[in-house]
Amino acid sequence: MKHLLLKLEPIIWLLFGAGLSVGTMLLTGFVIVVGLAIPMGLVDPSALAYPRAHALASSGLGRLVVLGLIALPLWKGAHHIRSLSVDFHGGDRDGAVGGLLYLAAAICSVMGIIAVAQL
Amino acid sequence: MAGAAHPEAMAPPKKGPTRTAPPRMPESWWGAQRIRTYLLFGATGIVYFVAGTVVLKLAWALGTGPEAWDRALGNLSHPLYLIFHALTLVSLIFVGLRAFGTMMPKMQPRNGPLPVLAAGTVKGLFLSVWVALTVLLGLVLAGKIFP
Amino acid sequence: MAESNKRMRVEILRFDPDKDEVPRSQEYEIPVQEDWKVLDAINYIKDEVDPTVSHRWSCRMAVCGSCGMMVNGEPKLTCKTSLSDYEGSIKIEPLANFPIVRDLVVDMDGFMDKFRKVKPWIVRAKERAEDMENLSEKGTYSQSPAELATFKQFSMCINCLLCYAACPVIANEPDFIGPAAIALGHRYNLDSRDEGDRGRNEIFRGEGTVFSCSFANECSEVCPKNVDPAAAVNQAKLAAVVDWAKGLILPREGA
Amino acid sequence: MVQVSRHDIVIVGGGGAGLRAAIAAAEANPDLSVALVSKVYPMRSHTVSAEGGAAAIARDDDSLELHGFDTVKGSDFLGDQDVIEYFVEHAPRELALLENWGCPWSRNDDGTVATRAFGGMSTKRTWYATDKVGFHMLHSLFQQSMRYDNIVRYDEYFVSKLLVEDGACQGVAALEIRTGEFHAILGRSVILATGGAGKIFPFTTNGTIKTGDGMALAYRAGVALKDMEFVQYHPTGLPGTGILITEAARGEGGFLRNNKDERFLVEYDYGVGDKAELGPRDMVSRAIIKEFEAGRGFENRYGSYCVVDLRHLGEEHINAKLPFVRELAKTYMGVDPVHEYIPIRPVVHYMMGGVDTDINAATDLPGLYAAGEVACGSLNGANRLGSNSLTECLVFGAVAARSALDFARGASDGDSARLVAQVEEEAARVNALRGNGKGNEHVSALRTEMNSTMEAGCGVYRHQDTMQVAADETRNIRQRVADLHLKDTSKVFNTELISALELQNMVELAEVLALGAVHRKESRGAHTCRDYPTRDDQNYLYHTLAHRTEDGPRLGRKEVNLGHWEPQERKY
Ligand SMILES: Cc1cc2nc3c(=O)[nH]c(=O)nc-3n(C[C@H](O)[C@H](O)[C@H](O)COP(=O)(O)OP(=O)(O)OC[C@H]3O[C@@H](n4cnc5c(N)ncnc54)[C@H](O)[C@@H]3O)c2cc1C
Ligand code: SF4
Ligand code: F3S
Ligand code: FES
Repeated sequence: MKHLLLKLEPIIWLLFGAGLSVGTMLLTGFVIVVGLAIPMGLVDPSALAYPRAHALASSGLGRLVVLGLIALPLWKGAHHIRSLSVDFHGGDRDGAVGGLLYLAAAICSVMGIIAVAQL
Repeated sequence: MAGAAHPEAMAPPKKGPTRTAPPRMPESWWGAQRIRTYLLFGATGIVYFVAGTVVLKLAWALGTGPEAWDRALGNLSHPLYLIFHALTLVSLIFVGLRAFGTMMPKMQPRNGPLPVLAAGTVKGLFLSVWVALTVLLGLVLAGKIFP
Repeated sequence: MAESNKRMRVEILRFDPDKDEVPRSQEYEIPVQEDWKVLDAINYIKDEVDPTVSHRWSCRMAVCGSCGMMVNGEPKLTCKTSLSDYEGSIKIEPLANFPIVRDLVVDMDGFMDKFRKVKPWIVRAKERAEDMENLSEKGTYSQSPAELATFKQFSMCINCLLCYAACPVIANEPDFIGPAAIALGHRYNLDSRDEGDRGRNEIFRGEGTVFSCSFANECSEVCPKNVDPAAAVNQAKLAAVVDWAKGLILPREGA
Repeated sequence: MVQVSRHDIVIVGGGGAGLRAAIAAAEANPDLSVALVSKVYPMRSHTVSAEGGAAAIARDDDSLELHGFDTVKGSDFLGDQDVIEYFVEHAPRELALLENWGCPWSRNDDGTVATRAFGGMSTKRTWYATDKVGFHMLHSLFQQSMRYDNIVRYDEYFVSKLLVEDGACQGVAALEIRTGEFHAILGRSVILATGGAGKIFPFTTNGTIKTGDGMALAYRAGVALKDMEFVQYHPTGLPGTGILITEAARGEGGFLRNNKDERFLVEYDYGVGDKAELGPRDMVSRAIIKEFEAGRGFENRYGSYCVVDLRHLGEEHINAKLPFVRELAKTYMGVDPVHEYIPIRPVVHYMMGGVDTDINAATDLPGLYAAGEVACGSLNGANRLGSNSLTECLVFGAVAARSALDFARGASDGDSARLVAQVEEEAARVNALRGNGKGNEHVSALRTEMNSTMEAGCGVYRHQDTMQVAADETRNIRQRVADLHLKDTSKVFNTELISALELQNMVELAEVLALGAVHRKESRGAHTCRDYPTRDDQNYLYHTLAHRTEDGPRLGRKEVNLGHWEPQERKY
C-alpha cells in the first residue's frame, strides 16, 4: 500500500493543493450563503428555489463549480487527516490510513461526478 | 521532552557502534503555540472532508428532484448543521489566511518562466482573488446577480 | 572584568551508555555573565564544575553548525542564543528526533546518509574537459547575479540540524529526507550551472519523499540562518510534480 | 582491540586543504582508496569561518607579477619566492575549479566572478561569496567530495600519532571519538591538513578545534617546525569573543576610528587618503596598539578597543556585501553597523609557521606531506596577506595529493604487525590518560595558564624580557602537562580526553613559538620587537627551524628561497 501511495503521491498532492487553494476559495462563499445566511433567514431562500438552483448548477460552469465544491475539499481533507495521523505517531500505519482515506475521497468524488452528471 | 519519537527517526541505517538512547520528541511538539496552530491546521481536514460530503448530498438531492432539494435545503436549518457551517467558515478563514498568506508566497517557483514576486505581492494577490470569488459566488447564490 | 553576581540553575540531560540505562538530568548552579551565550554556560560547567559533560562546539560564531541543542524544549544554536533570554533556570537537552550518543551529543549518521542521497554537487551532462564551450577563457561558467539569487538563500545552510529537531513529521517518518537535505538538493536544482534536476526530482518523489512534508513550517521557524527550508521543500514538491507531469506527456530519452 | 584499515593515501583533516587533497587524489584514480580522517565532521572545520575572500588574479589590470610581488612584500621578504610564483600561477585555476563545483561566488552584472580589494593587495583580486567565503568554499568542497566513492571518511576520529616505520610515514593512529577505540589507519603516504593553532592564545578568531594537532604530530615524528614565531594578529576582532570582523569590512570602504573619532590610520606612513585602511594586518594591528598606548582607545570590561565605522557605506551596501558582519555585530556585540560603530581589537588569527614543507608539499619525512595552515611552505613568510591562505589550501592541497600519489606509487605496504604494535602502544598511553585521577594538573587551568603566558610574552609587540619569561614558562607548562588529572572515565565521546590530548599538543607548540621568538632579534612582519625595531637581513634572513628533543626544541635555520624580487624596505 505504502508503495502504491508513493507512486500516486504527485496526483494526491495536486488534488490536495487544489483543495487547499481553489477549494477554500469556492467553499467560502458557498458556506456563507447556503450554509449560514439562507438557513438563518438572512437571505430570501427563494434565491435557491429549485428551478433557479437547478438552472445555475446544470450550466456548464455550474457543473464544474459543484464538482469542485464536492471533490476538492474531500481531497484536501483526506490528505490533511492522513498527515494528522502521522503526527500522532502514525508513521507505521500510514499506508493503511492513507489508503482508506484516499479510497473514501475517491468514492465520494466518483459519486460527485455521478451527481453532477444527473443534473 | 514529551513522549518518544519514532525509534528510527533519523537513525543510521545500521546499528550504531555504541548504544544510543532513542530519539525523543521535543516538548514543544504539542506544548508550543506554533505546533498547536499547525496541528489545528491539519485538523481542518476533518471539517473539509465533511463539508465535501455535505455538498455531495445537496448535489445529489438537486439531481433527484424538487422535493428532495427542498428537504435537503430545509435540513440545513438544523442547529447541528448551523454549528457545523459556522465551524467550517472559521476553518476556511484560518486555512485561507495560512495558505494564501504564508504558504503560497513560499511556493513560488524560483527558476520558472514567471517572475519571482515579493512575498507581500503574492499574498495580496491570492487574498484578493479569494475575497473577489467569495463575493461573486455569494451574490450569485443569494440571487443578487444572475436572477 | 566586571563580575556580575547573577546565578542561574542549569539543568543538563546526561546520558553515558557505559553507565546509564536511560538518560537522566543533572542540575548545576553557576554564576553567569550578562553577555554570555548558552554555550558559555555549558563551557563554564565543563571547565569549572564538571568536566564529564560532553557536547560539540567549535566556531562559537554561528557558522560551523555543531552546537545545536534543545534549550527549554526549543531547538537552538547555543552559541547564538543569549543566556539573558532566560530567567532563573534553563534546561539543556540534546537535539530531539536524533538518537543520543552521549549527554548533549547526538548521532548524525542518519542525516549524513540523507545528505548524500540528494546528490549535492553540480551535475553536468558532459565532463568538464568536453564542456569547454560553456566555460569562459578563465574556466568559469557565466552566472548572472539574478541567477545566483535564485538559489543563494538555500546555500546558506550550516547543517546544524535544528530543523530536523523541530519538524513534527520527521519524528514519525524515519525515511523522510527532511528539510536541510531537501533544501540542499533543491539548491542545486536551482543553480543555473546544474543539469541534474531530473535525477534529484526522482529522488524527491521516491522513498523518503518530499511529499511527507506537511508544511508545518517549523523548520523555517527555528532555522538560525534564514535558509527557509520550508520554502525549499515545498518548491521542490511543486518542481517534482511538474517534472512528473512532463514525464507523462513527453516520453524521455534514455528513460 | 585495534581495528586496522588500509588505504593508499591517508589525509588527516577535512578542512579546505584536506578536502581539496582528497578530491585531487580521488579524481586522479578511481581505483585508489583515500582515507579522510577528521576530528570533526568536515563541514565543521574551521575553514568554515573564513569571511573575506580568496585571492587569485581575475582582472585584466592584474598580473602574476603583481600578485607575486604583493605576496613577497607582504611576507616581509621571508616568503620563498619559488613557492610564491607557483602559487600565484596556479591560484586562478583552483578558484575556477571551485566555481565549476558550485561555489556561489558573487558575480558582476555580466556574469563573471566579482573581486574585491583586500589589505596589502595592490588591486581587486580577492574572489568572494558575500562575506562567507570560507563557509561556501568548505561546503562546496565537502559536497563535491561526496561524489567520489573512493573517499572513505572517518568522521570524528582524533589522530594522535603518526606511524613511522623504516624511515617513512605509513599511517596514523586514530581514536574513534564515538567508541573510544583506537584504529590503525594505514596508507602508503599521509597528508597532514589539520589547520592552525590559534587556541594557544586567549583571544583568537580561531575555533576551539584549532589546536595545532598536525604540527605537534609532525614535530613528535621528528619533522621540523618552521617559522613558528610568526603569529598573525588580525586587527579587527570583537573584544571578548575574538570573533572576526573580516578585512573586507575595510576592503569595502570601512574606516577605523579611535576615541577622538579620528581615522587614525591616515596618520601612519603607509597608504594615502582613501586607502589608509588597506594596510597589511601586522601594520594595522600595531597602529591600533599604539592608539591604545596613547590613550586614544575606548575602554570596556575586556580592555581597550577601537572601532570600525561602516555607517557611510549605507544599509544597502552593507546588506549586499557584508551581511554576515552585520549579523555577527548584532548577535555578539549588540550593535547594528548601519547606525553604530563596531568595537574591535587585534586578536590572534593565523599561524604563518608550521610543518616545514617544500614546494611539493613534502616534509623531510618520506611519505609525509602537509598542506594548508598546518604547513609552512613558505608562502606567507613573516606575514600572510589576507585572502591568500584559502587559495593556499586549494593550490597546495592539490600539490600534496599529487606528491603523495607519486610517492604511494613507488612505496610498498608497510609491515602491518609493527605498525599495529605502535598503535597498541599509543592506545595504552591514551587509555592510561583517560579518567586518570592521579594527576595534579587540570586541563582548563593549565590551558588558561598557557594562554595568558603567550598573550603576555608573544603579543603584537614583543620584548626580549617578556619573551624569555614566556619561553621559560611554556617549558615548565610542557613538563607539567604529563601530570594531568582527568575525571571522565567513559569511553564514549569523552571530550575531556580529547581536550587533554589537544592541550598536550598545544604546549609543545607554545614552547617552540616562544623560543623561536626570543631568538629572532629583529622586527620582521608579524614579529615586532620593541628592543629590535628594524628588520635585520644581514643576520636573520632565514627560516627558523625547530626539531624536537627531550629537553625542548633545538633551533636551526633554513635558507630563504630568494628569486627576482630583491629585499627592500617594506612600505605601503
Ligand atoms: C575567522 C577566520 C577568518 C579567515 N578569513 C580568511 C579569509 O578571508 N581569507 C583567507 O584566505 N583566509 C582566511 N582565514 C584563514 C583560513 O581560513 C585558514 O587558514 C584555512 O581555512 C585553513 O584551512 P585548513 O584546511 O588548513 O584547516 P582547517 O579548516 O582548520 O581544518 C582542519 C581540519 O583538520 C582536522 N583535524 C585537526 N586536528 C586533527 C586531529 N588531531 N585528528 C584528526 N583531524 C584533525 C579538523 O577536524 C579539520 O577538519 C581565516 C581564518 C579565520 C580563523
Ligand atoms: S536549514 Fe537551517 S535549521 Fe536546517 S540545518 Fe540548515 S541552517 Fe540548520
Ligand atoms: S517542519 Fe517539516 S513538515 Fe515540512 S515545512 Fe518543515 S519539513
Ligand atoms: S559553535 Fe559553531 S555554530 Fe555554534
